[in-house]
Formats: sequence, C-alpha cells, structure tokens
Amino acid sequence: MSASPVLSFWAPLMVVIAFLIVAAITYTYRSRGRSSFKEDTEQTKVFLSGEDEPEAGMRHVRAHNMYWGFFEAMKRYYDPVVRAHTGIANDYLIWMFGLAGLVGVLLFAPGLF
Amino acid sequence: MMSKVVRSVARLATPAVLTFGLYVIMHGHVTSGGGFQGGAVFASAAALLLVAFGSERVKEHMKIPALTGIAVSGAVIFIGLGFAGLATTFFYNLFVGSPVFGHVPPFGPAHEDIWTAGVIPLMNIGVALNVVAGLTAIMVVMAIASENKRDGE
Amino acid sequence: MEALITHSPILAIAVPLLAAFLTPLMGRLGPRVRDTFVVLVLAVVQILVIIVAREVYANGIQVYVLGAAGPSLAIPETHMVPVRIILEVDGLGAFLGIMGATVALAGAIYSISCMKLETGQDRFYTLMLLLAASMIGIQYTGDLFNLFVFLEILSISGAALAAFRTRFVDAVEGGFKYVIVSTIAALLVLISIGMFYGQYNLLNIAAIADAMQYTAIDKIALALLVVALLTKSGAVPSHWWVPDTYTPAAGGTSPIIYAASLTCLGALFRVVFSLYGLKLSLSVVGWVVIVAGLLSMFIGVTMALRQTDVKRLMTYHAISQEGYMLLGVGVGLAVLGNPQAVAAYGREAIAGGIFHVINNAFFKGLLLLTGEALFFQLGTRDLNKMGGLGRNMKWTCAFFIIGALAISGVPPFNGFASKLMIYESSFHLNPMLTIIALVVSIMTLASFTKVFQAAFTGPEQPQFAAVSSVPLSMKVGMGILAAATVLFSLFPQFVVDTIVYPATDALLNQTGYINAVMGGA
Amino acid sequence: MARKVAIGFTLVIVGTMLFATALMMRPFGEPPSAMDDYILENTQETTGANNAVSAVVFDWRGYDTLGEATVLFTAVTAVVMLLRRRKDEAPE
Amino acid sequence: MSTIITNAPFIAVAALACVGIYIMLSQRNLIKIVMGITIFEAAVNLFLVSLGYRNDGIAPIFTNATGIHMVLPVPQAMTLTSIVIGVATTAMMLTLIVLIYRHTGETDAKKSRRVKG
Repeated sequence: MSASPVLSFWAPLMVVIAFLIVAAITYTYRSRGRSSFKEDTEQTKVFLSGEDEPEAGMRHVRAHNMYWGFFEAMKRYYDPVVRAHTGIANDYLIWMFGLAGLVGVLLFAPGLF
Repeated sequence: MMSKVVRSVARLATPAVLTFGLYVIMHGHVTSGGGFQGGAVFASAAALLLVAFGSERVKEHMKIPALTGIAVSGAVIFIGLGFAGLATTFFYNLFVGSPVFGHVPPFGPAHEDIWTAGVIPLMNIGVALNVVAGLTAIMVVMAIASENKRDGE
Repeated sequence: MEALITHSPILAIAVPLLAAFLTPLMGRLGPRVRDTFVVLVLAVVQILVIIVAREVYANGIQVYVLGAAGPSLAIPETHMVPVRIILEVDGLGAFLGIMGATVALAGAIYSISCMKLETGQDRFYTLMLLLAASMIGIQYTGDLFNLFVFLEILSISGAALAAFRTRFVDAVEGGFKYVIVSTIAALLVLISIGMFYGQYNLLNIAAIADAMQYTAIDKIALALLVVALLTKSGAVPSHWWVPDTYTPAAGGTSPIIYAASLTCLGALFRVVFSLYGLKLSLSVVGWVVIVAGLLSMFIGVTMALRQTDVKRLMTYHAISQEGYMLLGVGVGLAVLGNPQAVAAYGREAIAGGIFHVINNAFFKGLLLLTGEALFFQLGTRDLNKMGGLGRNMKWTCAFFIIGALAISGVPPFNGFASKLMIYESSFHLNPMLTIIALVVSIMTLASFTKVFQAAFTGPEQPQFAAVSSVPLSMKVGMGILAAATVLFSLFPQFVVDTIVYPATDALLNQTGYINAVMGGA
Repeated sequence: MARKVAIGFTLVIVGTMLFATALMMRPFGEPPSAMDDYILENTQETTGANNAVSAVVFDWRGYDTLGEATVLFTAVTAVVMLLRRRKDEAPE
Repeated sequence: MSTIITNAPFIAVAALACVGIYIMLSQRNLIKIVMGITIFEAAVNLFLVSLGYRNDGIAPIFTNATGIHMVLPVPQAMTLTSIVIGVATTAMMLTLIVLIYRHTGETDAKKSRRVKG
C-alpha cells in the first residue's frame, strides 16, 4: 500500500502541542493581571452611558438577529430557493422523477447530438 | 356490526376459509401456494369477521400482545431454521434426505408426495404464523384507530 | 474460532435480526432487561463487524454463499453463473459496516435515558435493531434484489422511528414524507433490477458486472439507480425530505437514520464503481455527481444559516456535508478512465470522500445527539428561546464544541483531514470546485457559531435556571461518538492507511470484485 | 402553472424512457434463462421440492424471504407502535 | 411494428407506470398519492412477472406436471417478495395518513403541511 501523499505532512499532534503551548502562555499572562480586581463589586458592572442594565432575557443576541445583513444582501438568491422548499409531498416526487428524466437525457445526450 | 344475513354467512364461511388457508400453507412445497399465500388467505378470515361483527367484538378475541407473540414465534421459527443450517451455511436445507420431509423425487414430473422438500414445509409454517398474526394485527389496530376517531368527533 | 470467522458476515446481519424478533418478548421481562439486551446485542454486532473487517483487510474480499454446501461455493460446478444469494464483503462494505455498528451502538445507549418516559419502547428498540441490521445487510450483500429488500427494511423502520413521537405533528409528517420518497426510490431500484434480469438473467452484482454490455437499457437502469440512491442519501435536488425527517426523529435515532442514508450513499458507490465500472460514460456520470455535490454543499449550508430550529439547522448541514463526499467521489469518477490522473489525484479524491463519510457519521451524529439533548432538557428546539445554557449543560456544550469544530474543518480535527484531501485533489480537476468547497466550509463555521452563540453563551435565561445536566446514558452515547471523533482526529494517518485506502482500492478494483465471485474466469 | 409544466415535462421524459425500454427489451416469451434452467433442473435433486417457486422462495433465495418476512414484521411493529394509545389520551 | 405486438405486455407495464406516476405527481390528496404509488407498484410487479414467461410454458411445479417446458421460477419468487413488501409499505403509509388526519383534520398534502423551508 503506497503512502498517502497529502496526509504525510499532516500531523495533528503537532497542532495539539502548539495549542497547549499557546494556552499555557496565555494562562500565565492572564494570571499576571491586576490583583486589585474584585468580583461582585461595582467594578464588574457594565457601563451603558448611565442607563440601567437590561433584564437577563433582553441582554442576549437572539438567533434570528444574527447574519441579518447577509440575508438582506443575498435576498435575490434566498427568495427562490426558500420558495422551492414547499414541504409538499407531491413536489418532492416531481423533483425526484424530474431528476431521473434529466439524468436519463444526459446519459443519452452524447449520442443524440 | 352488519346485518344478520352477513353475520350468518360469515359464520359459515370462516371455517371453510380457514381450512383452505391451512391447505395452501401445508401443501406449499407440493402444489402452488406457500406460507405467504396461505397466510393471506387465513388473515382474510379475520378481515371477514372484522367487517361482519365490527371491531368492538373482534378486538376482545384478538389481543395485540397475543398476535405479537404469534408473529414473533413465526419469525423466530423461520430464522431459527436458517441458523440450524449454520453447520454448513446459513439457510442450508439440512433436512433433505433425513427422516423428516426428506424424500427426494427424481427429476421430471412427479406424483404428489407431501414428505419432500426438507425444511421448506417447516419454513412455510413459520412464515404463515408471521403473516397471519401480522396482517391480523395490522387490520385490528387500524380498525380500532378509525373507531376512536369516530368517537372523538 | 475458525467457524466464527467464516460465518461472521452472515452473523453480523442475522444476530441483530433474531434479536429484533426477540425484543418484544424481552420487553415483557422489564425495561432494564430489554435495554441491557439491546445494548449487548449491538456490542456483539460491533465485535462481529470488526472481525469481518480484520478478515477483509488481511485476506481480501470475503464471499459467503447462503444455503450452499459450502460458504465459498459461489458457482455450481456444472454451471457458469451464480445461482444462490452471495454476501460479498469488500473494503468498502467492511468500512461502512463499522460505521453503522458504531453509530447504532451510541444511539441505543443514548436512547436508554432519553426515551425513559415514552410509551411503546419495546417496539422502538425492535425497529432500532432492524435498522442496524438492514444497514449492515445493504453493505455486505452482493445481490441486487437482496439490496432492494434490505432497502425496504431500512425505509420502513427509519420512517417509523422518525414518526415515533406521534404526539408531535411534525414527527408524523416527517415519517410520511420519508416513507413515500423511499418507497418510490426502492421501486425505481426494483425496475432497474427487472431490466438487468430481463437482459442477463442474473441478479448477482459481480455476475452482472461481468456480463454488462452497457446497452441503452443499461443506461436507463443506471439513471434510475443513480437517482434512487442519490435521493435516499439526501443529495440536492431531491434532498427535501431530509430536514423534515431527521429533525423530529426520536431520541438517539437521528444519527442512526443519518448513518442509514450514508449507507445508501455507499450503495450508490457500489452500483457506480462495482456494477458499471469503466463501462460507464464516466465524464457524464462523474459530472452529474460533482454537480449534485456542489449544489448539495451550497444549498445545504445557505439554508442551514437561516434556520432557527437547532436540529433542523444541523440536518441541513447533513446535506451540505453529503456534498463533500459526492464531490470527492465524483472527481475520482470523472477521471476514472485515465490511469495517470487516477494515480495523481483521482484515488486521493475518492479516499477523501470516503474518509469524510465515516468522519461525518461520527461528528454529525454527535451534533444531532447534542441537538436532541437540548430538546430533551428544554422541551424546545427553537434557538430564539435559548441562551446561557453553557452554564448548566457543560457536557453537552463540550460535545457540541468538538462536533462543531470538527464539522467546520478546523485543524486538528478529522473534518479538516478529510476536507484537505478533497481540496487538494479537486483542485487538479478544476480550481473552482475547491473555492466553492472552501467557502462552504467557512459558512459551516459561521452557522455553528450562530448555534453556539445563541444556545450556550450569553446571560442565564430565567426560564431555564432549573435545567440540569443530561443523564449518564446520554453522556455515554455522545461520549462514544466524541471519542471516535477525537481518535480519528489525532491519528488520521493510521486511519487513512488502515481502513480508508483499502476501501478506496476495493472500489477502484472492479476486476477483483468480479473475480471474487466468478473465480477469475 | 409552473407545476403543471414540470409535471408534463417529467411525464414525457420518464414515459419515453419507460416505453423505449419496453420496445428494446427482448421479445416477450423468449427470456434468457441460464440461471433459471439450472434451478429447474436441480430443484428436485437439491431441495427435494416439487414446487420450483417454493424452492426458490425458501431454498435458493431463502435469505431474500427472510428479508421479506422481516419487512412484514417491521411494518406490523411500526403500525402497532404508531397507533398505540398515548399516555396523555383519555381512557375510553 | 412487430415489436409493439410481441412486447405488448411491456408496453402495458409502461402505460400503467405512467398512470401511476401521473397520479402521484398531480393529486394533492394523500390517499390518492398512495393510490398512485400502489398503481406504480402494480406496474413493477407486472413487469417482473412478465419477464419470466416462456412461450407455451407451464407453471414451474413438477407435481402432476404435463411436461418440463416451464416458465422461469425466479421472477415469480421476486414478484411474491415485492407484493408482500408492497403490502407492508402501504400499511405504513396509510397509518401515517391516519395520524396526520388526527392531528390536522386534513388529508390534503398542502393543507396538512406543517413544516417547510
């Protein structure tokens, strides 16, 4: 069995070791931080221009707010694709038989033209 | 529950249907037929009873756990006969030439001889149990399901 | 011991079947007995599958003739064609058998706690064993009609498991769509079996491959087979049933149903490589597979980005990852007629695609299980309602991170290893393919960032303050798949050399596949 | 409307494929019979059965029949499981 | 022309298959979709069993047979398998339709749909 050409240079253990080294460095750097910092005091409070902090339920960025700009920019792609996902059982079968016809035509295409 | 005429005919016809089903099952290796066909004939008797007497009465006699047990035993007989051949290969017909169903007819048209075909008659019985209990269970469950719906409305 | 090795291919299929028949009786002895029984049987199957794989990798293709006077009597003495059903296990079959057995074991262990409160569990486990048996049966069989029969077992048990929680309307609907689509797919397979039978009077794959003329009828049969198996494996443009079916699948069954669709992908490879092989119009079929792969990747990932149901998002990724496998194998298929290209990059492309199959079964299965764990604990799959769960569900969060990093192709995980093989080789055929694959990989990472951000980070939500960690058996189930993912990540070289390249070479070596049955005639 | 056009095209293409197959098949009544002749000649000697169809079903291709019985068993299990009475449903 | 006459059973199979395909693609009622699938299945079964016919052949049963010129047995076995499988899938589909109807009160594919996109 010949050696696999690509993976011969791919050594995940090296990546793991590098990750551990970087993590150790980060941890030591972090532990040298300011020791005067105290939890559960005024210091940890978020400063929102003097406004009160919102409720826990309101502070979280919800899933439907994410990548909003991406969907807006890609609207012309998304509209037809989403509309194609009708969820009707007939449409599934139409696509399936249509695909069968398409593949059949493609297989005979070199002989037809 | 159908009219009295239908019920009487069903009472008369059921034994005949069951006998014919049994014949088709037991002669599957000799004449046309077999476990699946005979099992379907057998289960049609259950369909007849369901139509004639309604699911209310039939479901008291045909309990789903019992039917499941019969179906399981049929399937286990079938696959067990497959495992029995494992000394040679899976599904080896080990009874050919043995005292049980072991007659081997010569090539060509033959007379009716039920003691032939090795494990095939036994497998027919196993499959028939599976089919009878399975089809009956499907029919009974579906009858009960449709009856519930009618009550709900 | 010798006898065990000889009979191991059939035992790996027959033992779970027998156990499935016995499970309703075990259920009457109590839930504990039944659960232990199911897990033990699946563990035995796992061992048997590994025995088969060892034998195949050591001694080449294993042939087992059912019902003959000896397990290797493929062809009767006075006759030149195989008559009985033959199990033929080559590298690919053994490989996918390991995949199916592992995922089934993890799913069964996961289900023990997850399904504890449901009714009808006896039949649930029966169907799970039948699904596992049918997966292995499809991979090991060397007979086309037998493949059809096991495809039907797979369809019916899969649909029933998807619809198991009948109190949810989406479960019932998903089951219905699955059973309709797979019935039609199986009927298309059956029509093409009839076409082969009418021309060659054969049903054995190797024998048909030997006699294949590639007539016009064979072309039509090829079209039907390719479409049926592409549909069953859930590739665009007939992927519509995939999200509907996997999303509501109960307990630990969604990874098993996913592994079942990967099994159908394996059957597609078997048909294209072993049944038709070099007689195929290679560039046409190769590009059909490549285009299906590209569409699957792109449509799958873009649809996944906009989902807010956590499991539905993951199932769209299942489609997207399916695209990578099709891309890799399609590149190899397109150049199959050119030995230099095959040696230069075709073989590597196919190996990448196949490696991605097993990687994906593990990390995608893991992700589907974490999605199910969220549903189990919260009672909802809606990402908009979640938040801050990393505090309470630490194990689930950790498993999710492993799975998400692996599926996005972040080094050092195994997803990166297999994707790298696909990138490297598809680049030789057309650089555009690689660019699209890379973009899709980035979007995969983006959508899993969305899940991570929405579900696990952020402040603790008051309504989920009482949520606790998942029960032990669910952790074990996820842990098996996570451990497999991590192992494959750390030693990709070993995995690729021991199991992936033998599977690839088994696909490429059609003559070997034929000769194992026809005896080098 | 687009749906009707799609159905029409699909039917035309798939129908053409099926009718073409029907015309290209070997003439009806003259099938190739290498495998089946062997089965007919050896059924009685090997399996002892006089009914060749039963012999094919249970001996030559018995494993398929196991799958077939399993399909039926699967369907029964599935139907009974899906139509089970649920806990939250009121008893009769 | 002569092929059309000699292959008439296969043509009938193709016509029946087209009817089944048309029904399942165009009808929105779930039960009608299942009917279409059943017709398609019947076409496939007819195709399989007609593959095994030999001119003037008798049934492949040696008991009291009048000769040994018999039709092929394997297609009959395959058809038997396929019929039983058809029964199983039909039962499965009808069960799921019953459940869909219980939940939504509809058997229309479009009106009973709850998930999409």
